[in-house]
Amino acid sequence: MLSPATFRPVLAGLCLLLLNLTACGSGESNVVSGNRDGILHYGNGSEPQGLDPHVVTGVPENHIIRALFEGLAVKNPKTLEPEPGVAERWEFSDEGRIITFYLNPGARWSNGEQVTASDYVWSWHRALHPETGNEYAYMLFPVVNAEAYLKGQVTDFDEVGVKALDDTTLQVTLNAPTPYFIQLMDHYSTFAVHPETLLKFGKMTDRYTPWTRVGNIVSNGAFKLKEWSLNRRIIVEKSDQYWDRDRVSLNGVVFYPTENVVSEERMFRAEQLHYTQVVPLDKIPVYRELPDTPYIQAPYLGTYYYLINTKRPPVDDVRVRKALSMSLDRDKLVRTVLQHTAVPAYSITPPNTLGYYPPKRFDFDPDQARQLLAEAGYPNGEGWPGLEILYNTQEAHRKIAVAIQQMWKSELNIDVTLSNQEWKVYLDAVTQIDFQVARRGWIGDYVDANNFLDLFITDGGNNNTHYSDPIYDDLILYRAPKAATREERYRLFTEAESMLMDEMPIIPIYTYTWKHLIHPSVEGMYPNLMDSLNLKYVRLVSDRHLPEALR
Amino acid sequence: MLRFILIRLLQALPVILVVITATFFLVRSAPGGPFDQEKVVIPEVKRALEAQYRLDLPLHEQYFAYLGDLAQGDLGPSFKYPGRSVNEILFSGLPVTAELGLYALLIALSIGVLAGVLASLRPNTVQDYIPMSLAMIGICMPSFLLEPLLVLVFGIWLDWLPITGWGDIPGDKILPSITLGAAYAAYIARLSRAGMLEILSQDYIRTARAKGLSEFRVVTKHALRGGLIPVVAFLGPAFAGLLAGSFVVETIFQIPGLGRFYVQAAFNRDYTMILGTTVFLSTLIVFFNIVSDVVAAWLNPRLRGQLGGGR
Amino acid sequence: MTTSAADLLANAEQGSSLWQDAWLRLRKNKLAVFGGAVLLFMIVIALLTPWIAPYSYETQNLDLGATPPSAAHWLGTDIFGRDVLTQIMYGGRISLAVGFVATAVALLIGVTWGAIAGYVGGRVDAIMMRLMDILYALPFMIFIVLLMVVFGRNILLLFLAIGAVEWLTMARIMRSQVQSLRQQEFVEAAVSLGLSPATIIRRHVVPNALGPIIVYTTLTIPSVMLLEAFLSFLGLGIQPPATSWGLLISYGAETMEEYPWLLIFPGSALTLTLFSLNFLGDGLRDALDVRGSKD
Amino acid sequence: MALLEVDNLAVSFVTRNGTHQAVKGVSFSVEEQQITAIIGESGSGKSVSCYAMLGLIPSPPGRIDGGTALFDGQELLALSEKELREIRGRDIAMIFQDPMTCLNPFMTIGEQLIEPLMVHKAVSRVQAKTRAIELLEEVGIRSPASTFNSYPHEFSGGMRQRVMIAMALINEPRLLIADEPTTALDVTIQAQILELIAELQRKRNIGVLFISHDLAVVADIADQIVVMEQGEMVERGHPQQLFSNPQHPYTRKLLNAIPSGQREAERVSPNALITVKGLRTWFHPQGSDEPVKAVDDVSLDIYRGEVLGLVGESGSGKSTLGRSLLRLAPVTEGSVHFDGTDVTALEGNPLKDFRRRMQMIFQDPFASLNPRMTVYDTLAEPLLLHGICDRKGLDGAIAKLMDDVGLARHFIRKYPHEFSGGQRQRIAIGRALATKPEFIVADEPVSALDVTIQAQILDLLEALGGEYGLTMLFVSHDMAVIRRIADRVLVMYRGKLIESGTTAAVFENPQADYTRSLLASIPSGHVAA
Repeated sequence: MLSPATFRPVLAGLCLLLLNLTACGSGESNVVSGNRDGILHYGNGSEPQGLDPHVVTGVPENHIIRALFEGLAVKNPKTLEPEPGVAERWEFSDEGRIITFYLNPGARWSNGEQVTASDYVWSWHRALHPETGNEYAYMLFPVVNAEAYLKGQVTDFDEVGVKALDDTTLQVTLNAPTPYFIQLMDHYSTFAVHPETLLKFGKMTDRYTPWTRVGNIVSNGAFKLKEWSLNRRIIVEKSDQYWDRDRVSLNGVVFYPTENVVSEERMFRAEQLHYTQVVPLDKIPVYRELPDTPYIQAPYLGTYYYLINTKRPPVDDVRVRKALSMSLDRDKLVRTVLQHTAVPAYSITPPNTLGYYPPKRFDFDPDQARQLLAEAGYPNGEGWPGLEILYNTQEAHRKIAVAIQQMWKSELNIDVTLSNQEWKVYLDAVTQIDFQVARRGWIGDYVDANNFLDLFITDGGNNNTHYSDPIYDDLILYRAPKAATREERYRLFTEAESMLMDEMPIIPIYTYTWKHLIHPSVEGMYPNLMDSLNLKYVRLVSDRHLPEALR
Repeated sequence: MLRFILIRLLQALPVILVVITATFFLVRSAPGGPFDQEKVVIPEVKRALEAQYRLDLPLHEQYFAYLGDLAQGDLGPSFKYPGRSVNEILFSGLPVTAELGLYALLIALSIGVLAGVLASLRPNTVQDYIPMSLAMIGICMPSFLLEPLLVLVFGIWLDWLPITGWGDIPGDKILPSITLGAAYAAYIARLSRAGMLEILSQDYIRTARAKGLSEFRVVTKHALRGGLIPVVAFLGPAFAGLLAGSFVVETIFQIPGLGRFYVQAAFNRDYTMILGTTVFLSTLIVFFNIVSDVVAAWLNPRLRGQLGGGR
Repeated sequence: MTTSAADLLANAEQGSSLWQDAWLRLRKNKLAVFGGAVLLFMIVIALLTPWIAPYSYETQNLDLGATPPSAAHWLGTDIFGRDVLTQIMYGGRISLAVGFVATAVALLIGVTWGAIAGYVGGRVDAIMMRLMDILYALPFMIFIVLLMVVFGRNILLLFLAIGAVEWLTMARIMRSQVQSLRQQEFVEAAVSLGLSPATIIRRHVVPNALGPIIVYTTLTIPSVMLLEAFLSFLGLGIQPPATSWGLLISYGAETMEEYPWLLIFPGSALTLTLFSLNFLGDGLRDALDVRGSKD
Repeated sequence: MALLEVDNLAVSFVTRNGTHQAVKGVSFSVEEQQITAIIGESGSGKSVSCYAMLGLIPSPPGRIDGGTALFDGQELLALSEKELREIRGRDIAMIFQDPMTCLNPFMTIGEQLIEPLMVHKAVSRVQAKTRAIELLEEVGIRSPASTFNSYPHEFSGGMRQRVMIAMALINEPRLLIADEPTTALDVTIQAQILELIAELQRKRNIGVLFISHDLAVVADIADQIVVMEQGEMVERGHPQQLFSNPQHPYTRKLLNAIPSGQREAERVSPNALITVKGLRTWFHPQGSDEPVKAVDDVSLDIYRGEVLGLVGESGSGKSTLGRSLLRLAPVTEGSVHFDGTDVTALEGNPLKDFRRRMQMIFQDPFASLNPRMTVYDTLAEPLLLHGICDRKGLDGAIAKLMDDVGLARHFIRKYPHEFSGGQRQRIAIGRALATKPEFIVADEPVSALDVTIQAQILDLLEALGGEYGLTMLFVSHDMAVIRRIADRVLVMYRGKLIESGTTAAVFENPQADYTRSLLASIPSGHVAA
């Protein structure tokens, strides 16, 4: 009575298990079926927080949102120069303080309605509304009264410098000429959303309504949302309403939340992905040696550096800071630990930021470093009170910190300890400036040196070093924006950056590169400084395969 | 029986309440908040965000408001995934994780019981040492080591099995289930070996042999029932443990289950999500403990009488 | 009729004290001796590491990078060009310390708690068990992560946190042992002699519950080491460049295709230790079971 | 030809600690339709020899070294495991000592009952069930059809033994091996089971091999008796012959050890040391609202210097009564005055003080000694605890205790498991005496011991009682033992006292029916001796 009854469900379960688990054979890979059907399988790093352009922050979100929506102007993936998006053209007036966007009358929402200038006014109202809590609201701060409105100093949105002159004409008034403003139109926080759709599910400023779900969402990009399985995949399909649909080659894209980089690489090798978000560092040498390698690496608009708390001994002494910086063999670091996946950096702004090259004020010079340290009172490390490097838990940060720790030990004979903290604790410490040395990375929001240099204005939110110099502030905040020419502006930037590096509140370490594995069947992905991908240019070609050595 | 279960359930309520309270205040005392970003957030924006999520209220008011929502089954909105409620996230992941846990458990059971019983039949011989050594390896092998090994061998070198996904490609459920089940298989093997050894030394086994029963029948009909009761008692906690412990496996195999949220939520300071998963998991743990206690008691005729249900 | 103590002891037949006896039996168990020897070896190595390690612990040779085993580096080098053998030796210090200390914490709390709950019974037992239910119901992974997050990390706290999680099962086992021992007549005899409950637990109950406790202890040590590795992996454990076997394994696992020796050697060290522990534990249990050995 | 002819059987066990010869060339036979009894104390090898020939000892460590065992002309020792299996349960069936542990608690009675039939004979389940119910009725189970689906735990020990017997007989075996089938049972039940076995043997004409440690039990029913000692057969013969003219000294020793005689009521001075009034000890089992009234309204006096016998069957509450007097069981109601003080209300130090004055000797010396403490530690504990002596005098005090209980002093560093049962009971007695108590509860102190040892321990208790001036409550289920040692006797039945009086009065002129049935069930072997 007991025995069969007890074991029957177990047996049944086992049978079910066998049925469900086996049915073996790997079948057709995603790449093969994708190439046939025009579906791109895209490793997207992680599950997006959401798809609301005014709510989310982050890179994975960016990829999906920019597939679903389109800004007034988009970046050309080869040159990063602006090209028409929703706006077919734009004009500057009042010495560049007023921009008039002429919207493409053919621009359509995915429900067939026209994208109008008043949609933009409504959307920017939402993006700047104090109750929305848009963390990227500052993207619109060049607009007159935008910042004041967000901070509640201006309560009437009509006073903000954005007007719909008619259905297709949008006029934007800026505080000052802002050369990079057009670039910002490709950032999702400046995108338009469909007002009626949002209002159907809640107030304008609500953060969490289901308006972005499949079936609800109305967007204006080359693709529209087809499936959103949490933590599994997001599928977008080609939109038949998109104004430039003839240029779109892909029938759809599948975004995978590939959190684990090692797994992502394996998926790529098994032809489950066309494209990986990153490449595990240890795999890079192997990939590099392949003929026709799918590994692509290119400079990225970002700098990896160590923050220094300039008020805490021993690093309150500029000589110590310089000694630390000069004793770092960046070339060696890049060659070994980083496997040539970075470029040594000697300043904060990445080289060739729209033609701007930062000054190089120092070099690897251990002798001078030792001398500086001795001058600061620690000859050959004697009397060194100790130093702690703070970094957030991540393999890459660990490796760099471990290597740097040893470099300082061997070059300067000083003891350095490491403190790795989980993300939020690390953020808390960095924000409170409660550290001696902390790792930091900055990825540009737009291609302009200003985006890097204005980090270090006095009490800047992302300064985090106690660095403060009124002359520097004046250069960045007042003199550079008023510069008449690009050359003049860049000269002022160079001046400021030289001052910064002479005080050394940060130790620049390297300039980022981005690394992807891209299947040979993918065409139309171009390397650029922003790692900016416009899916409407991407094409899939059949009958191309991964190198034999990989399989 | 019913009364026994009811009493156990009632006892569970304060337990869960304490768990919620402890977690609530523990989470809140952690440094950093849900809206801290690498690029600093403008104070006005941060205030607006906190207002949207009731974080501007005094802590005790937040606590009671949370309990009020919880009483109505509402775990609140996720901080990390705006637009998703915690309920929604949990229930989208639960079926997958439950399925994964079930397979892992079935694998663990079939391998574990088989190995344990085989070992118990010839204690201190090769037939004992080999499965038990394997079990020891299973216990010692962390899943983040077992997984790459399995993937490398079966997924890459042999190319037999898919290495990621869940239900996308036939066979993609095998590796994660084995990876997750391995440690439990090992525990079950040890448990069933011990249980069987205990039972096999009982007098009634001698009685069964004296009746002229074949060894197979002695083991399957007379010894297994009693010998596997410890295993049954272990299944409840094990299943709850599988659900809670699927984090590594789910991340590595890109499985859209619950496990990926647990640890991430703590790192993200996604308060509602942490609380939601804690409440959900504690309830599961308590529930499965009760279930396995009841089943184990029910399997034992002596205890079944005590449960009051009769036969 | 007075007999001096010396007399008495001199006349005493070659008696066997519990531990002496256990030791004799243990020595006959080859596997247990092997396990004990390996473990001892590991511990000695761990203790002596700062003096006998072939290389300095921190010395890197970035340009050398990861190399397979060679005459200069018997077990190869890692990506920083550090000697793997040295890393394993230093890692062993942490792993063994975490394993033993956290398990000791778990043992201490668990055995005390379980013994009291099981012996006193009644309302005290009910309250203690409810408390355990609560801790059981806490999803412990989140719990530990939160603990580490809230209180910051140091290695002592790590020991405590892990011990605090692992003692629960220990307490359960102890409690059920004590409950059955409590029914035994020798405990009743102790009561009738007028011994206090604390003395009874200490002298009569705990020593007789050692067997299952030892076995569970040998199971706890591996899980503690793995937990440490997992926490370190999440960045909640020990601080680099300090390392542990679990951490070495988890790094090694990521590069197992490129640098298999980074996985194989730490993995072997851990596995060997845990096997030894297991053999020793089983052997100890058998050796301490004075009753079983007679028949 | 004999049904079973065992010749020169030798069995040994090979363990880590060396080879132990359990059976050293034993020969005996069982004739058809007769009962052969093997008598011996624990460790004599009597069970091992029977199990060995049926392949029921685990091998290794067990090993058959030699000899033959012809069953119905067939050499059992040469059979394969499969062939032996055919015989087991079909031609040769077994009953074991402890019916509590020999039935599978996870299977219904019926399922276990029909199993041998289903395995060995081609019968349908329905037929098997019919047969099983018939048999259950035959062995005296009431309403067998409804009990068919019950689990073992729902039965008392006696009933389970009946089920075991039915199970053994279901295939109509030709030989029944009964291994101490009555030892674990109460006396009245014991008599019934013996009678049942004898009756079934006569009715079915089967051979029975009856293994027992109790000469008195088998005296009535056996046709032949084999006496074994330490793996060797020392004597065999007909019961009459054996009882009247034992040849081997060991047999004589066994016979002498059967408790006999009656103590003379010498000094019953009506000076009560303990006065119990309206004592109730009730237990509340979990999940049940009905309390178990283990001791229900008992009043009694225990006089200074007497040995008061307390008889009753298992479950009568006699042990609980003893424990209640010592505050080892929680008293629900009533009072226990010890030397004028009500001990039920004592706590803390006063209680500890009284604990010194009253001690207990337990039934099972294997369970009542802490297996992980040496004799020295065991004896030292009470001495130090109550300050009977200081550290300096400790060795001397322990040596004296060892002498008193008849243990060689050189055993002092040994552990309980290294002693035999009798020696352990001596240690336990020593521990009880260590506190120099005035009152001792002896709870079945000899019932777990072999008969020869029983006699020694009883002698010891008697002697020490005099020397230490003890008052004793002697709890036992064994009437013969009680008669031998007690001055007065109390009979307990279902929590209540139903009879009391001097030993002579109770034994010669019992008042209650229950007492009479107790007396009637004493195996006649005792009387014969």
